[in-house]
Amino acid sequence: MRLHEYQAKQVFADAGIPTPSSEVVETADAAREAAERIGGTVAVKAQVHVGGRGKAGGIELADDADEAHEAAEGILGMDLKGKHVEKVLVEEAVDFVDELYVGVTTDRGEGRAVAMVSSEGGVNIEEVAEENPDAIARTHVDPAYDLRPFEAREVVYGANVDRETARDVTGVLSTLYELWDERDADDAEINPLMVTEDGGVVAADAVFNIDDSALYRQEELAEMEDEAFEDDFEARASDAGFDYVRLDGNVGIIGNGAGLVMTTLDLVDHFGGSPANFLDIGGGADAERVQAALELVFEYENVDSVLFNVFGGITRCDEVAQGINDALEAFDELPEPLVVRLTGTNEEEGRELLTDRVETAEGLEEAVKRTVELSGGDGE
Amino acid sequence: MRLHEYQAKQVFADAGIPTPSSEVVETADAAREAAERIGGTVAVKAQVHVGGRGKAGGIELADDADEAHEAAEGILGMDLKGKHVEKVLVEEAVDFVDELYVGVTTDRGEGRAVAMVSSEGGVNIEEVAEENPDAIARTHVDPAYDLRPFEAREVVYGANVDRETARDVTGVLSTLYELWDERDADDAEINPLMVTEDGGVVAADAVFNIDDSALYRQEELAEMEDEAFEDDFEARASDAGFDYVRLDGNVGIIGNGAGLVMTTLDLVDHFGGSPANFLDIGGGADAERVQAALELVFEYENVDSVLFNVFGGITRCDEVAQGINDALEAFDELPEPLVVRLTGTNEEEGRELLTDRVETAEGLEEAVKRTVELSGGDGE
Amino acid sequence: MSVLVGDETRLVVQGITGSEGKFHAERMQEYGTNVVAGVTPGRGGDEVLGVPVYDTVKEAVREEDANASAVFVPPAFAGDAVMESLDADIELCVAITEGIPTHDMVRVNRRLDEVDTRLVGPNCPGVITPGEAKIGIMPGNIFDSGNVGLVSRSGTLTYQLVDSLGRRGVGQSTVIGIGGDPIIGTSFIDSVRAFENDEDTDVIALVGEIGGSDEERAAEWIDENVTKPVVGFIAGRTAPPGKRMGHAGAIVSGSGTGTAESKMEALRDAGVRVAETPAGVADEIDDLL
Amino acid sequence: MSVLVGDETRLVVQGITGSEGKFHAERMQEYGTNVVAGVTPGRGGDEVLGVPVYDTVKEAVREEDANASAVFVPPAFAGDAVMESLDADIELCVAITEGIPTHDMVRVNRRLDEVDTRLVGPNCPGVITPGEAKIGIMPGNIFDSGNVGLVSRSGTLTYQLVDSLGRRGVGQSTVIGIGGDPIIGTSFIDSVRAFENDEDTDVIALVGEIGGSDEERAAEWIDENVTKPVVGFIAGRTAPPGKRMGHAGAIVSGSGTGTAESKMEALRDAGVRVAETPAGVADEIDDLL
Repeated sequence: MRLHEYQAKQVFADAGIPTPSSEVVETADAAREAAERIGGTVAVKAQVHVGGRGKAGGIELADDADEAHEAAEGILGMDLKGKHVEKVLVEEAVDFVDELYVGVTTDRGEGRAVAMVSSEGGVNIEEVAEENPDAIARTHVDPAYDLRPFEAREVVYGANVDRETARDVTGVLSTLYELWDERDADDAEINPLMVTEDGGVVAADAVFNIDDSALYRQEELAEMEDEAFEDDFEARASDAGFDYVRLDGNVGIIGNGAGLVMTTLDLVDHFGGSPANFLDIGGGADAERVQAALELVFEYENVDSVLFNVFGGITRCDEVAQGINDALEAFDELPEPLVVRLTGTNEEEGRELLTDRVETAEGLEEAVKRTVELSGGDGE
Repeated sequence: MRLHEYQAKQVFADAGIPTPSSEVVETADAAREAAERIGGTVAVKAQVHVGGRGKAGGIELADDADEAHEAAEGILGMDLKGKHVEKVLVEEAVDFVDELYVGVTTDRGEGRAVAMVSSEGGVNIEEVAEENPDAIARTHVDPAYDLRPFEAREVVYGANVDRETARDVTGVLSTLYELWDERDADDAEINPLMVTEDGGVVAADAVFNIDDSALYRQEELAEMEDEAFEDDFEARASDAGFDYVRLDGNVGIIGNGAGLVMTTLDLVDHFGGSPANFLDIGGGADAERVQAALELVFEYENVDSVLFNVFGGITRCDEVAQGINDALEAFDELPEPLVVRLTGTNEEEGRELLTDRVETAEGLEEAVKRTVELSGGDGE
Repeated sequence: MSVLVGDETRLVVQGITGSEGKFHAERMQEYGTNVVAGVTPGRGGDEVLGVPVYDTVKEAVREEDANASAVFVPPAFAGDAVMESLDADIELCVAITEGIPTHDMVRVNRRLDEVDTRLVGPNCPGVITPGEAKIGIMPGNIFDSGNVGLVSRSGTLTYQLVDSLGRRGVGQSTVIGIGGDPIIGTSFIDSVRAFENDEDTDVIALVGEIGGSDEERAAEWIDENVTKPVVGFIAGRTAPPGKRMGHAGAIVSGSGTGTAESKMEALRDAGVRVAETPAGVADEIDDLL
Repeated sequence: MSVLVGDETRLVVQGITGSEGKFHAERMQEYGTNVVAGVTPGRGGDEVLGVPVYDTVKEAVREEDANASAVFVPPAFAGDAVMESLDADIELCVAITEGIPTHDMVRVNRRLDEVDTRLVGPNCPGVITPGEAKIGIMPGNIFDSGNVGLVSRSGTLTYQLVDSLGRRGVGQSTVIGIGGDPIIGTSFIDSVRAFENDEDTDVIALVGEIGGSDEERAAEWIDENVTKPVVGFIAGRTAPPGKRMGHAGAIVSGSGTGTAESKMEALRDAGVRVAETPAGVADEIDDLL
């Protein structure tokens, strides 16, 4: 789960990291009022999960409340790299003399956290890592000891942070690690951490991604989850317990198992179609789950055809077919054509059970080609 | 720092460990009222730091409020193994079917915590350890991972705790470890942990000793410190930054360095005297500290003579002598004779500086003998 | 010879009294795996499926000489269950559970450095040596004994490939599902090394997916160490960056690391035959045999 | 030859800009110790007592080839300072600081298992090889070069004994103050082993005190391994149970473990000559030489 900037900043501020004063609003009028309360120059920032918001026009500076109103009017409702902007953060503009990057993320390869500081803040840190790796100081954190103060210092002094700022940056890095550790974070990053004229620091942006598997023990963060979803479909899929990702194409895809569904998407693309979604229905395929999956996929207006691709293993294909049949009873008429492909244990019994409300296919490639055809593609 | 039972129980209860309802009181009348509020049979328990309170008459059961009044009257003000009882805990008497020991303590030899459960609760656990070591299950806790749930279970099942009680006991053990870990405890123990008829558990006693060196980061516990002192002398010594222990004899002892002071006590005993205290004045010996130390030692009514025994190392003996001379100016008359023995760097210069308000001695044995003589002993 | 599991396996099933654990313990018994014990805290002394249940893994090791474990414990407790196997000197621990918090796996991963246990998974279908034994949840009936060593991050995609191989009459020496989580025990390299050293394996199939760089590292290792032919497949070529594709580990970072392209290129550079479709994988393997 | 410190010592002083650190760094320089650097975070680039100050120990090791460290850092930060030395591959770390929380030392102690550094202390006067070098706070002037290897949990009691020896014309090969805390790095056994192997040491003096069982363990080890004569002394015979006698580690438990009697008996059983008074220690040693 990825928190919005304003949510992440609240968590960081509660942990003692200095953040600019700010308010999150959903209308231009509210943005004006917020700007008045904050006073001075403010930044108006789109609250959507995309990188490079600034370059894409999602961040504007406003010298007064009227300008803030105008900026919010422009940003609210805009489509930013495919994301609809529903909220903006109105935030005190900070005078700064330097920008740093400070972050703690999970390094999958090492299986532990990596704590990083770079003197080149305010730009894409992964680009810095590629182009000027020496500009980033880092240490992998041994979970047996957590981030020890001397390690935080080694990173901060290793990044050549100024002497008068080093102590504050060390504090911020240690706090980010604690947040990573205690809140089950994947990433806890500040970019840029602004250095002010007096040597102090302020978090001008905030990234806080939480491990979905750990939300059950992160109540406070889990409560922020609904607000963090930017897509109603994804929110509903999450409630239903599906792994779901919405895409731009028109071929709806339901399957069991992440690898098989990903492969199905790839094949749709391979045969000239365009996937409308990823939906992993998970283990089992009873009528209720099948029905919920079909409703979710059909409801997306892009969809022109749907492929239901299941490998029957421990759950036999005839059981899955029964689940599909039962689920189809909930539909008077299928909104778009549905192709079902069952392989694995008892696949023939399964295919025989299926009614002619659906098309069936034996091979995976064959099923994909047919679904692509039905979507208007050529299936080759 | 050792918390009183009632303080420890509060901490344990706050952490979720079941404890009986109770109130701590300082008068028999208050004990009566507390017993009325609690209802039913209550235990009236002396709040002093001695083992075997029960056998020594420091714990009485009372069937009603009048009996509680009577019991409190008997216990309050009594001398329990040399400790004056100023508070009693009036506590709901718990019906139990079994008594366990559950504890987490620091094992110095291993340099880590040891978590223990024994089915033989309610008796001295160190005696159990000697006489029937198999009755105690234990595990050393690797600080890299803290007490993992499976380790807690191994200990609990290893102690043959009943199936229906095991989960609760595992929870209590895990909580005690967390308290040990988070509160800088030396020991966190419950003996007995009573098992009730329905298989639940209740902490009938509570021991919680905190590392003195860590009190600076344990604010909540540090606030309990004043109440935890049972000796006004020890409280004052702690404020002055001395290591001080009050003893029963009549030879006051002040020195620098724990080992040297302990050795001085041993020599006093060796030469037929009886030490009145241990006082390590620590590094440096300026007038202010010397004066505070002398006042503390003289004030104890037992004291008949005092030995001031300092090894001058980095701090030279002449500097120490000057500190002593300056300190003595605060005394019109010394209440009891004072013997000063200075050895080490510049010892002769030091001894020459001292005035005849004090006796001086060159050798350690000679100084001890003389002080013992002055206390009325024979010094042999 | 076989990789990881076989006749010498003496399995303890952690969570054997749960519905999943019991169901799959029975399937494993049917397949021929020697299940010697189960563990469920508080159920010690019971008997399930003809094997004794213990409160702790150490007891199962002490009493039944268990040398392997399968973890069917809910995600909140599964990290600890794995730790328990590690501390009980289990040789092979297969963690089936999906959804173990990453931070729990960070601790497990640290502990793995200190012990001799091999961990497979978590969030994996397990390990099977067709015709001998399986530890996991794979449908045993779809596998055939043969000479292809297959390692995969995915469950049903593996079954799909095994099915495709089966239709061509090609069997497997051992199939290892290493799991779809970001932090796992046995890696591609570990698995490929085992296959390289396994005399029953003639062709190695490596089935990866987007996210992380385990495939890239494996490619480098293969280039330097592997003599047997390797066929590769990567799922997720069409996955958008920043989106988790079902598996917790299947995510291309916002900046574009962990892409299918990067992995396919690395594998090809290492001399691996990379197929574009599951059928293509089976064809390549068929071609090599 | 000498034990632990000598001409090859290249010392970094952690906390060199503090008053204690600076004072004793200068005393060590005067005594002949090769102080090559200091460390104080935020003071990197400064110079103190003619040596460069660095922000981190790793820098001091990299730039000045430091191989030993002395920790003069306030107790709240000293555990971390020791950790820093451990992670910087320092060979010998001497922690002077008194009052490090026990739990910080539990972590340090765990880390010590994983690294090659020898830790002396904390809460100790340090290590001195008279006439060569010292790391610590001992008054150098009271020591004389000789052939007694002395190890002690106490500071001023050590000085008292050294003074007593000096008055009899007896010098020391090396004196090790292992510290008065409950959890320390170098133990009596470690020290006695070093003296047993040190050709400059003819007699070993072991000065213990109440609390813990390090003396008892050392006695057992001496019985089995030591060929040189050992003289022992235990402070705290009159200490009441349950009371901390100055040192955090000097406490007889409520149930009576860690008593002076137990330690004296164990040492005597191991053939150690146990004296009742400091003068008695000096007499025994004098007698042996």
